[in-house]
Parts: sequence; structure tokens; C-alpha cells
Amino acid sequence: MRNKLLFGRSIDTGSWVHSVDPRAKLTGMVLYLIALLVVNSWVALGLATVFSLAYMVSTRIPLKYYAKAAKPLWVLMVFIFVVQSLSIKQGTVLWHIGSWELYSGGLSSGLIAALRMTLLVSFTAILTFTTTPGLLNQGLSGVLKPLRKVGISAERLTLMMGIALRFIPTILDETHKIMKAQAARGADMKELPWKEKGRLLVSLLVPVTVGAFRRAEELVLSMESRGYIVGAPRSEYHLLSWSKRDTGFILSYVMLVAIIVYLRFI
Amino acid sequence: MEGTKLAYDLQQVSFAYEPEHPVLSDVTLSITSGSWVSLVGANGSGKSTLAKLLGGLLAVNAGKIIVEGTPLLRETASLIMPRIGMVFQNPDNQFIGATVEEDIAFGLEGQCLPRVEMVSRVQQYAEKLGIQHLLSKHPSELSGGQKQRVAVAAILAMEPAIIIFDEASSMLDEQARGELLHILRDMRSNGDYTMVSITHDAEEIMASDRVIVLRDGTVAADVDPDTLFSDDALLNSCRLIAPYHIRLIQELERRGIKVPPFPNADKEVEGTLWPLLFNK
Amino acid sequence: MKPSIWKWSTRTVVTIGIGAALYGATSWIGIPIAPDTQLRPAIALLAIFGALFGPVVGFIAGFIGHVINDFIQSGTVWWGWALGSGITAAFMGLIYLSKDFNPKDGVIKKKHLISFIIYGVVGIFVSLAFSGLFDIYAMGEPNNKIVIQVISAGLVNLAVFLILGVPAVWAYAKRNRNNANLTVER
Amino acid sequence: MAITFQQVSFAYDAKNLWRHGALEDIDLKINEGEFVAIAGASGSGKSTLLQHLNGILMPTTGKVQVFDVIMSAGEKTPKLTELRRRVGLVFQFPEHQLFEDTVEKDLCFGPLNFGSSKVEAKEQASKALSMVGLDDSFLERNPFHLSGGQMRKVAIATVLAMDPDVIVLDEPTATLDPQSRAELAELLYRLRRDQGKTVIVVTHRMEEMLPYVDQWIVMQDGRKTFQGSAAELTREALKLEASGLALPSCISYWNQIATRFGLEMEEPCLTVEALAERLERVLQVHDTAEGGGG
Ligand SMILES: Nc1ncnc2c1ncn2[C@@H]1O[C@H](COP(=O)(O)OP(=O)(O)OP(=O)(O)O)[C@@H](O)[C@H]1O
Ligand SMILES: Nc1ncnc2c1ncn2[C@@H]1O[C@H](COP(=O)(O)OP(=O)(O)OP(=O)(O)O)[C@@H](O)[C@H]1O
Ligand SMILES: [Mg+2]
Ligand SMILES: [Mg+2]
Repeated sequence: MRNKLLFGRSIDTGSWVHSVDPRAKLTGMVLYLIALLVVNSWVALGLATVFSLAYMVSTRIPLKYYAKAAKPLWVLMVFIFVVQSLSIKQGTVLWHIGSWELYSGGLSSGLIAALRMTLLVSFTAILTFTTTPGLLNQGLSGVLKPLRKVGISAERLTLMMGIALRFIPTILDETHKIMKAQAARGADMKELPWKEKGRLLVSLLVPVTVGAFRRAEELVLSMESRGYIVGAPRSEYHLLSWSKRDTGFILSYVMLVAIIVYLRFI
Repeated sequence: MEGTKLAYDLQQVSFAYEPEHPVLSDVTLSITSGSWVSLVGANGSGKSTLAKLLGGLLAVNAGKIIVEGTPLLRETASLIMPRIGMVFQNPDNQFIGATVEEDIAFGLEGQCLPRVEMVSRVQQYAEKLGIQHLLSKHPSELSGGQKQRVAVAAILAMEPAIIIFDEASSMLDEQARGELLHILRDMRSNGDYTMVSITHDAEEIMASDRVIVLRDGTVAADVDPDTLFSDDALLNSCRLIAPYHIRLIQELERRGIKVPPFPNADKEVEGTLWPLLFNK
Repeated sequence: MKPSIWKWSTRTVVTIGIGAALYGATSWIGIPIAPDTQLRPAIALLAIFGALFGPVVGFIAGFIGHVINDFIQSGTVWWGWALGSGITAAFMGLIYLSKDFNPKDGVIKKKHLISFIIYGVVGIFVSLAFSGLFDIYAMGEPNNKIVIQVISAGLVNLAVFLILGVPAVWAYAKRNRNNANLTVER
Repeated sequence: MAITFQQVSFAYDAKNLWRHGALEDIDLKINEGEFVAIAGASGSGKSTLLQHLNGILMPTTGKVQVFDVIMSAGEKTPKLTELRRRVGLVFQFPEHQLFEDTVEKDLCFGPLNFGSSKVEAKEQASKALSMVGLDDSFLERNPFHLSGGQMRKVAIATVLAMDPDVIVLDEPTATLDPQSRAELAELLYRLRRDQGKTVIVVTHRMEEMLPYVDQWIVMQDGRKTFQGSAAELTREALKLEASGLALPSCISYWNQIATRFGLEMEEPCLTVEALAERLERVLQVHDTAEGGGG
């Protein structure tokens, strides 16, 4: 089951992108998100595509992994495409079925919307593919530091995020294992009629939930016995150090945003 | 006690998960600093429960636990617990980090060690337990024995004064168990550690200084390993079986062949059995 | 004893972390009924978090769980919907504040059940309205898509809450009533 | 032939960059009614191998046949319900096996699924529990509020309650006290002898299974490096030890004694009793020889 999870696992190819400070990567992703929200022309989209491809290639991770990352969202993309292309009535009429008319402007903005989505999803994969969860978390805690001023402790938040990230694969595995254990004793999800499946889903969710909370209990013991005390000072294993390259990395994003904004509002 | 410091002093400790089923009753014992104690007993005799009490993870219902001179109470727990490291019976649920490396580092971060020191400890203990090649793995990608080794490494790396092992070698292969035993022996001769080890493994028991036998929630015996393994009635009552070489000697003796006691350490029969077999 | 909702212990941190992981991991199980809208049994978990640990833990666990799940599945976070998950759990967690409600010791009464359902229904629709508006204003999503989503998701979540969530909390409490278990805590 | 593996390889995450080979090119035959034990260092692929036996994992390449069910890489998964009834698997961690809130419900889960009535299921549950040495007072307990050893026993009982033809156990003796281990080995042996069950066990303590096992399989780095009887295992001890497998005392003792007295061709005496008896005879011969000589 975990096999299907592409995100949340890093692929170490040792490229330079891997060694960029996670805080820089996080900031870069936010900038990229902004850039994409502003994109509305083919030129700008082309620019963003080239930009994305350049980064994807420099991670030295096969492009098909990025494609896979976007796959789960294809339904959504089709939907966005259909809604956009049917609701915008500009340009010439290309096609009509009954009262529905497809305009060229609609088609193009529908395509742009769908492509934008694809780019967004596959590009953000760079972050997770090139950063281990620990580093990502550390980066997050760095980015969130200012929150302390409003009374939210970034360490606590990142520890919670860390636990959550670390346990998702485990809980998926556990779910799988309980399914196996039940299957091994004659209740096989795959081979049952629908109504039975529903019953089994409940008899699956309950032990998964109970099991997760039992895990929580044991994890508390384990953390306490390793000297964890809420709010006590801790040192950091992953030391983040900002270098010129990280600044450059962010600057490239700033430029992308600037150009795209310029293209939109001239 | 004159001269020797006590790591643990338990006075009439009782505990129950549910009031109607007492698990430990009136346990009184003390453990000197720097010693290696084996805690043995049948399944369900209360070993893990006692270990959790010793580690400050459960609170006694009655009695007192004094750790290195300080009573273990809610208020003092935060001072005492950092001195105690504990490896649990089930290695599966004690992972905190998302990778083996981060997991070993978790305890070190809590000790506020500088980064250089953490990195060197992680490497050092990963090497000691032969898990360097697993450092970047997620816990759910490990086999049972690998999990157990990581759990041990994570605790040893913290170098706590008191270490409690709850069946830390139960899923290790013969080879790895030998290696772990070797590590424990080293730590023992180093003298800086107090070790309490729950185990069913005869070799491990033989290597320790002292054996505390639990039966039905009370201390049934408190002896040295040799005495334990020569006392059949005691062994039986706590469902233990003596190591192979001791049973062999006993069996030979039953048949009227006298054998001097011989060490098991390197499984060498030669030094002891041959003279017997030839020089009669 | 019910711990106060503001007291932070190792247990709180871990509960939120694992709760979020659980919500995130099980959000994955679902039957799509409209784009971006699924029949997700995980909604029932929000009810459980809320009832057992209170609105604060519920909110954070729901929020983080949703963020992480979005992130893992698609790399993009739908912030509005993530906050929505948090809000839903927080509303359902209001029941935790009524003094004599204590499912861990098996104490749950009819009146609790009724207010629990009311909190849940309100929570579901408040959060959906919130997420919908958030999407329209902040993310610039097309309006008509949002309307379909809000209505269908509301009804679906409501059904899951009533069919799975409420009985789960009830069953949990009942189970604990039988073996009034003394939880050992230091 | 109950079980055959033909050139089976398995990799976790086979289709990804995270691919991790765990089994390589395994050929294996296990007859019906045999008692088979599997040994090997940790991480050598034992648990992975076992999970192929009831179709929890499917081979990445090669073919696994269990009774008449064929699981072959790249082909459609066959219907497994019947296979799972006939092959009962006890996982390495008992926590993975149990999921209900009372021991009784957990024990009855299998029998109920396979069509027993409530009454029958309860009967089977309490019978299985007594087989592993626990009394009926455990029926009402929460399986997760048991000691490590008790939980392990309950996990084993859940599989015994289903009365499978093939019983597969992954390190069932870890965390059991030594006498419970001996009892379990004995129980498995009786099931094999009296009911003709096929028993397959992974163990790190080879000694406790030695007297009962028909065939040993040794795994190393995902490969099968040995398959044969205890006597053959004893004879190949040096080779196996050279490749990193530590063997129990009883084997090294026998080998030393055998070399010393030239008993290599004999059936090895691996239990304390057998060895003592054999030594006694050696001594007698030796004494009379010496007596005669001097
Ligand atoms: N969480 C719990 N709730 C209630 N009873 C428990 C719980 N954990 C253990 N027990 C009971 O307490 C007794 C002692 O358990 P403990 O785990 O200390 O045994 P143990 O000596 O470690 O045994 P093992 O060798 O099997 O690990 C057992 O009878 C067990 O059933
Ligand atoms: N879910 C998994 N994902 C990826 N790799 C795994 C997974 N489970 C096991 N492995 C790896 O596959 C190899 C074989 O594991 P397996 O669990 O079969 O070993 P084992 O022989 O049972 O060891 P042990 O005696 O320690 O239980 C190991 O190197 C392990 O790290
Ligand atoms: Mg125990
Ligand atoms: Mg294994």
C-alpha cells in the first residue's frame, strides 16, 4: 500500500538541489505557487514550464516520477478543464452540442488551468523528493519561528508534524497488516460482496483507530524514557546553514514571479 | 550501605493494573551501582511491569522506589528519568524518528548535545550494532531483528547511567546475540553503567552478576547465576532451562561420569572434556 | 479525571501527531462522488478526536492531518479545506467541555448525544461554508464548482458523522463502562 | 507436494526507485506432513519468505505453488480464501495478529469466518487456548493488556483455532520463557505426528527445534544456502559458520567430539541425553581398550 505513496519519501541522487537549505526550498515553493496563481497566458505558462523542467532535470530524478506524482489528480484536472472551458465565452465558437458552446477562449483558458494544475503538483514534488522528512521538518520549524511571537511554539508544532509524517506510512502498513491478518483468517476484502465489504471496512477502521491510540500510548513511554519533556530545551541534529546558493535559489523564484506578474499586468 | 552506592532501592513496592489483579506485591530489593542484574521469571510474572516501574513509566501503588538516593516521585521524575535508558520488549512501537538515524538522534537532541557530538555518537553506535547500512531507512522497512538492534543503539547512544533491557535480544539471531552480549560485557567491565536486563537467555544470565527471580509478582530468589543453574527446583519453578553445557555435565554426572565445571564462553569442549575422557 | 484542554503534556503532543497521521492515512480511503469530494469514513475520526480529547487537540489533529494528506497525495495543500477539517473537529469537541461528559470512564448520557449531534451538524456546515468561501476568495476557484462541492460534501460528511462517528463514540464509552478501567498515570 | 517455490525472487517496492530485493532465486520443496525449520541472520528474508506461503506477498519473479493454488509473477492473483483457511500464519509480532478487544473475539474471528457456528467457535477458541497453555480466564481479557509472552501465545492460538493444514510460525518462541518454548516445540511436533499437519517455523534458537525437525532451511542475504536434515546441517556446520551463521552449542560440541573420536559418519547426537549416552559408550570402549592395553 505504501508503494503507492510517492510523496513523503525522498530519493537521494545527490544533486545540488538536494543540498539546498529546506527553508529556501519551502520559500521557493510558496513563491512558485504565487507565480502559478498569476499565470494566465500561454507565454507565461511556457516560461513556468521551462523553469520547472529545468529544476526537475537538475534533481537528476527521472521525470516519470514527477508525472506519477500528478496522476492522482487527473479527475480534478479534467473537471477544472471542463468547467473552465464551458464557462468562458470569448473568441470564436468552435463546437456546440445542444445549448453548450465551446469558445476558443474557453478552450485555451481551460487548457491553461489544467496545465497549471499539473505543473503545480508535479513541481512541488521536488520539495518532497529532494528533502528527507527530518530536514523538511527542520526547515518548517525554521520558517515558522516567527510564530513564537504570537505564542505558538514552532518546536512543538514541528514535532507534531514530524510524528504525523513518520506515522502515516506506519499506519498505512498497519492497516494493510490488519487486512492481512483478517484475510489470513478468512475475511478477504477482495473476494467479498459489496455489503460485506462495508461491514469489513468498519471492522477494519475500528482496530486501526484503536491500534493507533495504543501506539500513541507506547510512543509516549518511549519518548519519556528518552528524556523528552514538553518545552524543555533541545539541540538540533540537522543543522541548517544558509549559503549564497540558497539565496540564489530563492532569487530565481523571485525573478520568475516578477516576470510572470509583469507579463500579466502590462 | 558503606562505600557502595545504590542505583536502586525498592521498599515493599506493590502494583496492579486493575485493583482486583495485583501484579507485583511487596517487592523489596536493592541494586548497587555499576552492577549487572538479570531479571528472570515465567511469562506473566511481572518482569516488564517491574521494569516500567524502575524506569519511572508507571507509578507504584504502594511502597517506595529510590533511585541513586532520590525517591522516584512525580516531582523528581524529570530529574531522574534522563539518567535511565530503557529498551522495551516490543521494538516496533519505540521508534520516534522517521529514519533510523533521526531516531537514534532523538534522545541525543533532548540531552542538548552539540551537533558534532551527536553525529559521532550516531556513527559510533550504529557501527557497534552493525546497522550503518540502515541509517536512512524508515522503521517500517526493517526486519524484526533489525528493529531490535536500532532500539538498542538508540538507548546506548544516550549513554545513560542506568540501562534497562526488556528482552532486548529476543529476536536477534545467534550471531547478533553474541555480539550484543559482547557489548554488554564491555559495558560491565567499564563499570560506569548499572544494567538491569530481563532475559530468558541462559548465556546472558550466566554473564551477569546477579539474578533476581520473579514468581507471581514476588521475588522468589536473589542469587548468583551459578547457584540458579544448579538449583533444579528453582529453575523449574521459574520455568527456566539451564544452558546446554551445564545440562550435559549434569547428565554425565547422572551416569556416573564426573566432569569439572567448564566454561561455556567459546563453546570449546576440548580443554575440559578431553582430560576427563582420557586421563581417567 | 479529564485533563484540561489547555494542559500540554507529552501525551498531548503524541496524540495530536498520531491523530493527524491517522486522519491523514485514512483520508486516503474514500469513494469519490464528485471531484475533490469523497465519501470519507475518516470524518468519523474527527468526531472521535473531538469527543475524547477536546476541541483544541481535535482542531490541530484535524488540521495537520488534512494538510499532510493533501501534501502527500498531491503536493498541494487546500488550506481552506484543511482549516475546515480542524473546525469540524473543534465543534464536535465542544461536547468535551460539558462537565459530566466523560467517555473514557464510560459516562455518556442521552442529552450528551443530542448536543453532540447538534455540535457536529453545526460544525460540518460552518466548516464547509468557511472552506467554500475561502476557496472562492483566496484561491480564485470557479464559483460553480465550489457550490456543488459544498452541498455534496456537507451531506456526505453528515451521513458519515451520523452513521459512523456518533455510534463509535457511544460504543467507545459503553466499552469503557464495563471495565471501569483505572488508567495508570504518573 | 504441498509447497514448491520455483526461482522465486521478491523485492519490496519493486516498481520504484526504492526497490529493495529481499528474496533471490529461491527453489524450494516442502512435502505434506513435514516439520520444516528456517534459520538465518536477521534481514536474510525469512519473514518475507513465509508471507509468500499464504499469498500475503506475491513473487516478483518466479512461481509459488501451495497445494493447487499457483501464484506466479505477472499473472492474475488466484482466489485465496481457501488457501488461507488451509495455511495459518503467525506473524513475527503478535501485535500484528490481534485486533479485537477480547481474546475470545480474536480467537473466534477465524472459525466464524470459515463457517463455524458461535458455539463451535467458542469451543475451538478455548481448546486452542489450552493448547498453548493458557486457561479460560484469559478469554475475557483484552489481548493488548497481556504480557509479551501471553500475547504471543494468544496469537499462536488464534491460528490454531482455525485448524489449518499447514501451520506457519514466524519466530514463535521469541519472548516465551524456556519451558514454554519447549512445550510449544513439543506441541507442534505432536500436531505433525498425530494430525499430519505440515509445520514451518522460523527460529533463531535452533537448539529447541532440533530434535523435532525433518528439514532445515538456512537463508542468507535473500538466498537459500542450505536445505537438509539436522545430520546434514551438522556435517556442513563449518561451511555455514564460515559464511556467517552462528550455530548452537549442541552442534559444535558434537562436531568436536565426532572429530576427536572419529564418529563423523554417525547420526549426530544433538540432545543432552543422546550425547551423554554416546559419550558414556565412548568412554566404556575407551576404558576397556585402555584396560586391555595396560
Ligand atoms: N496493560 C495491562 N493491563 C492489565 N494487565 C496487564 C497489563 N500488562 C500486563 N498485565 C498483566 O500483568 C501481569 C504481568 O505482566 P508483565 O508484562 O509484567 O509480565 P512479564 O513478566 O514481562 O511477562 P513476559 O515474559 O511474558 O513478557 C500479567 O499477568 C499480565 O497479564
Ligand atoms: N516493508 C518493507 N519494505 C522494505 N524493505 C523491507 C520491508 N520489510 C523487510 N524489508 C527488508 O527486507 C529484508 C528481509 O527482511 P525480512 O523481514 O524478511 O528478514 P528476516 O529474515 O525475517 O529478519 P529477522 O530475523 O530480523 O526478522 C531486510 O533487509 C529488510 O530490511
Ligand atoms: Mg515482558
Ligand atoms: Mg523476520
